Amino acid sequence: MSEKDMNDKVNEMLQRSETNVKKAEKTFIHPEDEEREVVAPDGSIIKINPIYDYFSNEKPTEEKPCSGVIEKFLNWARAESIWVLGFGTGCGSIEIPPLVTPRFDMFRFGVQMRPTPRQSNAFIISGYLSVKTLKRVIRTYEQMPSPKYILALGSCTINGGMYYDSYSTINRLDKYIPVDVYIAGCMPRPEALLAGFMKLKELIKEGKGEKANEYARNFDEYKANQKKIIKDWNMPDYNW
Amino acid sequence: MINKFLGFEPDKEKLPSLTAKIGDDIDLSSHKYQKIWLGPNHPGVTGNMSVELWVQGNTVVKAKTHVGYLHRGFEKLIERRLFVQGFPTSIRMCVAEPDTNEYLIATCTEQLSGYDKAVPEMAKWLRMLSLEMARLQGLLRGVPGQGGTFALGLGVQWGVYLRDLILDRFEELTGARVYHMYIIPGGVRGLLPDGFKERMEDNLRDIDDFIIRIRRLMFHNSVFKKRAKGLAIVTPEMVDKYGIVGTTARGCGVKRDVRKDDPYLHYEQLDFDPPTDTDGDVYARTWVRWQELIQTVDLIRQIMAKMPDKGDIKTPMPNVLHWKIPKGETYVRLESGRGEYGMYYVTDGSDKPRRVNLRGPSYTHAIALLEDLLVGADVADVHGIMVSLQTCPPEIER
Amino acid sequence: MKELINKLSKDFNITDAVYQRPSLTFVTVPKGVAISLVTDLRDYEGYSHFVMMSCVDWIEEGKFQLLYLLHNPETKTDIGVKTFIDRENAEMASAHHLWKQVWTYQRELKEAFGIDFPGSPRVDEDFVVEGWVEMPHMRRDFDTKEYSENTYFPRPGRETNDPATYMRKKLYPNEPITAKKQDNDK
Amino acid sequence: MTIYAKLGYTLLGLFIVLNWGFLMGATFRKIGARLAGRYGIPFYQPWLNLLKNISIRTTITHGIMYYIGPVFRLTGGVGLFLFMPMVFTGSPNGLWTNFSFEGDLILILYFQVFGMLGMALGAGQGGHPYSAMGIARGLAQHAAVELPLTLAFLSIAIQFDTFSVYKIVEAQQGGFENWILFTNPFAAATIILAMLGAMGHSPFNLVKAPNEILIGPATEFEGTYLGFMQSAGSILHVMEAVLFMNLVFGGANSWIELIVKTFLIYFWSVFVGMVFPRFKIEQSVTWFFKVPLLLGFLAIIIYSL
Amino acid sequence: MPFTAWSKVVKEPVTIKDPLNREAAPRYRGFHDNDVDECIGCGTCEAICENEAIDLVPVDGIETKDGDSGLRPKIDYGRCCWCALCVDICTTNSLRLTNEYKWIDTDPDNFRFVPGVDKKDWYDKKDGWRKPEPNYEFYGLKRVEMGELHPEERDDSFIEMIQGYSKEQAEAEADRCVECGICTATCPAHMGIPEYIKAIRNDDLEEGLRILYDTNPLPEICGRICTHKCETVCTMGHKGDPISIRWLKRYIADQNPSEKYKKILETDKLTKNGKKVAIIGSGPAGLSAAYYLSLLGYDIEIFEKLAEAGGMMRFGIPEYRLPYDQIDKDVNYILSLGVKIHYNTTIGKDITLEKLNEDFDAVFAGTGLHLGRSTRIEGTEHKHVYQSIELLRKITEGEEIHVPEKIVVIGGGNVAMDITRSLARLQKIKYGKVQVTATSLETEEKMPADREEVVEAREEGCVVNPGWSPQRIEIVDGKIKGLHVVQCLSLFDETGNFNPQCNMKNENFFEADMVVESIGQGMDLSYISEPTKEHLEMGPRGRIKVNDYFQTSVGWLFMGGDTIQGPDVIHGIANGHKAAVGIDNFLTKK
Repeated sequence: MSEKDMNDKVNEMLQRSETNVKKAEKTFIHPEDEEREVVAPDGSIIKINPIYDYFSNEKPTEEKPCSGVIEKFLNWARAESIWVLGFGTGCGSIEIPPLVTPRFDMFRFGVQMRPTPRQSNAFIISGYLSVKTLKRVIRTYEQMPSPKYILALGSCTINGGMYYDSYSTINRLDKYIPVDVYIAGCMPRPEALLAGFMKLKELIKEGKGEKANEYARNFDEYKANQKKIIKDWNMPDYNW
Repeated sequence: MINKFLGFEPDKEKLPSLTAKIGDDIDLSSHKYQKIWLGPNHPGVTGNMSVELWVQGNTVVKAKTHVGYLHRGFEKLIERRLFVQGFPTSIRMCVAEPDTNEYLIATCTEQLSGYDKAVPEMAKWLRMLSLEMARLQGLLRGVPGQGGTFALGLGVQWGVYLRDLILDRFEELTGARVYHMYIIPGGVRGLLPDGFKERMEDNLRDIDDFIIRIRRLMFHNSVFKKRAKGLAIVTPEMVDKYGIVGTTARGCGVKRDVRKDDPYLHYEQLDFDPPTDTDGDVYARTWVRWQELIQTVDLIRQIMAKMPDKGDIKTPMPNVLHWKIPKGETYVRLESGRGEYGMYYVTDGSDKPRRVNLRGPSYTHAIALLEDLLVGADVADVHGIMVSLQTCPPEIER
Repeated sequence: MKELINKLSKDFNITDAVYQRPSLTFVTVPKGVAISLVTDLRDYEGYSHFVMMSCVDWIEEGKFQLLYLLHNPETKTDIGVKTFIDRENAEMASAHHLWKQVWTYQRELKEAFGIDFPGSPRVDEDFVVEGWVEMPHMRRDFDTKEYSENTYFPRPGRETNDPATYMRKKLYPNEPITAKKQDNDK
Repeated sequence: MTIYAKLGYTLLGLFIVLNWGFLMGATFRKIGARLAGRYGIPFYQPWLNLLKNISIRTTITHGIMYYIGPVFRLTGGVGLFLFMPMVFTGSPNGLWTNFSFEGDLILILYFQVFGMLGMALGAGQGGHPYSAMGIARGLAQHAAVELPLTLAFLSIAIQFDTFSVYKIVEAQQGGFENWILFTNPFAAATIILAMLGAMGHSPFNLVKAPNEILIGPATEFEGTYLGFMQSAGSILHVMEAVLFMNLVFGGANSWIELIVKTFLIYFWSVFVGMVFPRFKIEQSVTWFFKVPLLLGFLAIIIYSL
Repeated sequence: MPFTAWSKVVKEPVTIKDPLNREAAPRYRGFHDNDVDECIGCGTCEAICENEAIDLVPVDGIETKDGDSGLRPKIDYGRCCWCALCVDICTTNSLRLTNEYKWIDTDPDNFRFVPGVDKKDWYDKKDGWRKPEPNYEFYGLKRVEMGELHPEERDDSFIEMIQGYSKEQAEAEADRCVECGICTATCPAHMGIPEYIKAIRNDDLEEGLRILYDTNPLPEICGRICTHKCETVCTMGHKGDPISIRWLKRYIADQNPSEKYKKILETDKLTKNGKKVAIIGSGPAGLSAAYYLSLLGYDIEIFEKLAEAGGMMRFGIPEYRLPYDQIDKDVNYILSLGVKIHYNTTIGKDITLEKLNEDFDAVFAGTGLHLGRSTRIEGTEHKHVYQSIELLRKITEGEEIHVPEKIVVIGGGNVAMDITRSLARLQKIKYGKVQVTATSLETEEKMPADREEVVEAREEGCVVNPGWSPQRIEIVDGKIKGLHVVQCLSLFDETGNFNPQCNMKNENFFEADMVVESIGQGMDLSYISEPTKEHLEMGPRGRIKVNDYFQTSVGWLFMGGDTIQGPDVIHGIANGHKAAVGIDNFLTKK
């Protein structure tokens, strides 16, 4: 890629980043995250904007499902092999250990835990999300490969729950990321969580588990909501 | 010896010492160090928190604990809630052992309003039962969990299953699995259901069996010993310096147990002696906790034998909707599975508290102590050290 | 306990002592004396276990109340050293040199109440909140509910009725009623 | 037999090995689950996982080596398979001897490292520090395992005067008393101990180490690549077991025998792995440098005398 | 050896086979259910919910009526934390939690429902959390006992028997209130009951007095003899005793000294608007109208037939229930606002209604029911057959009355009890013993008199023997011998008309020297002169038709009180207040 092309691309990317994001950056930006010019190993000067990358302002691509029977078959496989990200975002995660241990044993239903977002399809938002965690959750969600599913536990994700008046926790999860299945309870019992997985399987088999594409379609709206409350977009390296 | 020969044993003298000033900057651009993050999305952190590590090879040279991922502002929220509304909020301050929070907030309100003498006898025994059951379920997760940190997942599987049985008993007694919301100002919310003691005794027998099995699995295990012995040593001199409490202090021979030091409820009527060990390393702490597991089972048996069959569960109190407590302040503590757990409570004469401040053991263990203990440790041991200090992030940030 | 307080009050300007429980006493001292009293208690009276540090916002009086709670493992007693500092430009001498965990408390208080502790390590770092631009969140004048409603989109579509008002609307819309109630209805 | 028929049988064998790998993996997870007191995954779960992984739509890239990593790993597994005689039929050109040839033991030793090296490249380009840490541990441990293992191999080679796996198997025919397990107990002991490291179960599963370094080298891999890696892993597990079967336990005379023997050999590492925690890397390496290395030297010394 | 763990491998798994249909514990706090018929929509659940999860919403098919707001709790499962405080505090025990716990949905807006109304499949579950028993309450169920004189202390004098609450007692009683406000609708005057109870709790009695005077200018009187319809609907009454709202009102009035009233109520200076209103009768309706009109700046003149103000309150209620100095306290305060009162002035005799119309801008008639009704049975013409109302007035006026040794009182209302107990006191003074029998048509349960009145009458030695229909008074030699009665079976026929059915075979005879009839009062409208009467539209049962503001068809004439709504102080007060608003509207529009 020539220098000119590179510069054009960078400029194009910068134009796409929105103005209010920049405003937020002004107050909370680490020196190493500042937009700046660096000398590439080949001697050319390129502009970099780390915040832009962390921020994932890049609109995700909408990935079309395959057609007909093939998609149905793949959906069946997806439904029977759900890999859940092991990220306990809130207190509901205390009910995950019973699920992976003898009492409830969700492995027999094809549900397993994975430690990294790259390999997970399902994300259990286990209750309230503080803004600090939300930032990580969004990044994690964007790291997860499509198709991906979100299970939201408890009152907190629906309308704020106990923490409806807290300055630190969000009230409605669906404003920030699309949610497939809500499970009522504070916190939901493991049995309810299993029932939620069953519902998720049903949805996937019916071809309704396409919330990742919805996120891509309404990306601007979701991002605008996220930016409203997350002021500090500095993201430490390798932190999900 | 062979380690030294092969160069695997880090030369501690070259690393920042424990006494180094906090905040010593490490020059990452020197390419001698790497910065890695453990968490918040990491199976190796307890709960939703993260540790920022500066490593040299496999060795941690600096660590910073980052909390706040679970911050909900409980103390602020309770300031907005009536005295009776405090307990559902407070119980969520630590999910690992929730009953302790209920007890603290109930006792604080009772002490300041003068109802602490009026709590019925039956309610006191039931409170003790629920507190000990909470300790038991915490230990059933925690003791094998220490093995789990070193990838011995089997004990965790057994332990969590048995914990689930205790949660079933909790469900029968209190109406909920995890957030029991059982201890309220003035008493408790229900008598023992029929046949509770028999079912509990069945579970305790299972747990007795488990205790023996876990001893064989963990404490007779050469690899576990190799991993845990000599790891993250807490010396008795450090106890007061860092504010170390509970099993962590008992693991190095300093006997600190609120149940003995400042007896509350009817603990002076029970026959027990908090276990101690002298080494102060991860193994000693786990060993103390394992002994405490035996002791807790025994305590539950003692409580069930000594408690009355029936009685009042709640003292009559003013209408909760407009209950006001005169101006005052108090500090109430109890011994949780993790150590001294206390609450500072200030009232100003209105129907809501002025200030609630929780003092969780993790507050000191997981920040000041952990950051210092991690220096010089192996990356692989970070999780083990965190669990051995019984880190519970929600009680740090609340 | 009483003897100890009497003894201490000879040397320190103890303005108030409250005996909450036989084993728990709160003493109030002026701002300048607090750290030296805490040091004295730690070094000479055996109050070697630092339990906690806390702050109460007495907004009506324009004061922050700082509390250092110490425990004596030998006598099993607690003593809380209280001191009042001004709410405006609140600042207190740091005690991080006394115990290892104190700086954590001071860091939290700096974030939650805006009290500065000059010299305390990492006191300016974020503790629990990230990207916070409002006033310190634990201050009494910060209205968390209002903030939450304005920031976090509560789910719309809820409405409630006060039984008394609703019954009036239904049963006796035109009757004269208490002025106070009328105010509430508005 | 024409080369095409040979190729056909080899591919069929690979298919069997892959499926047996999946089934064996699932079975051992079920056994592990049973030990914990639960039912565990269904037997068909690995196939579903593979399908699921293939059905993932997103593809990310960290550069060309990132793609090649899983391919290398698969190549390592397949390479191991290609030069490994599977079922002893009495003829070096038998149906299931694949492309075994004189000196294939050396090639097999190389292929064992090959997958690991490929992963190192892929994980390295993945850019995740935990990937890098995982693969660094993996290589260090592998080196520690290879040393006693190579000594044991050498001892066996000296014993039978050949580097051909087929010949080693042939030499063990005619009853279990001819197995190297009994004819060369020191080499066998070395292999049995070193095998624990090669199989990658606890206490030597430092490469993946879920609660230390996420999932190690595979941290950044997803979708089809992950499917590749897991398939390759299954093949590798079976092939390692087949290798040790051929070298120590007398090879197999039929597929049934192969399946039973690989199952039992694999079970050994599970038997240890389920009840032991994980070593740290320096502990692991020192462990291999103590007993297995000593035994390996003994085996060499005894047979070279 | 860790390998011993492998012995587990042969054991059967402990996994729950079908976790999806697992029943929770009997005490589990699952999803809500509400018995909508029991529920009264008091909103206490909403008040206790720390998460603001509960809304009160109107529900189809449930009418708003006395004692039921017609609202039902709607729960937001985006807020609920399943603490079950709403269940524990529920005043009717209608709310409960079932042990169902599974609710999966894809739409977050669905998690709101009205338990018991919206169809959910867990209502048939019988298990779940209910309020723990016993002795587990979030408020006092028992009323704070009111101190009263013992029967032997009180039965020979007319000193007040109810002693009133002390500060502690009043605060304890006020503390029981849950501030639902359902009583406000039932109170005819719609007093701010929760608000003044709150003032008692806050120990702000001046605020309490202000709230009282917003809707009721006779708190001392009402605090003693109000029929407290509010207490019949009090939410606390569903599980325990209703709040003694009446005594609390009295407590506020008692604790505020009369000389401070003007300052507290800020009525030191009232600006006059120059208009004049005449008020006939100084009963509750008249006084109430006078008070509120004078607050609005009108010049008020009251015309009272008798020598003292208070009407029925003074002359119809015995002193032991309502001491005269307390009446004076309320009345004097009203008079102190500049209200003129003309005693011993009878309209129609001393001054005509037309004259009032000429002199004043409007007239409010709050005349009471001063005529006794008679049973018209045989023998009622006898001179020792009295009307209770007449006797009570005479007792108040201090006139000597005939008190023989044996007396029968016919009637089961409060007035009958008043006269019974007054006569008993007189008997006690005169003879040292009591021999009064009260009988009524209604059976014991249906007696219109307040329960405590009957109980206290019996404590004082009276015989209350209800369920008898009087037949005739036996008179021998011009002297009353007694009253013949038969058993009364029912009072009303199916259509609801008054039509007593008797069992003639079951007879009884009450010996007596004197019979007092106390079966109701009639109104005396003789003061309305012909020219006005012609224009007056009449309603059913011979009552005068008035509009919402108690304005008669004549326009300038407003009527209220007992003549319009039956005998009740609080109704009179409410009428007076409303009429005052009506008069103000009428005059400002003119």
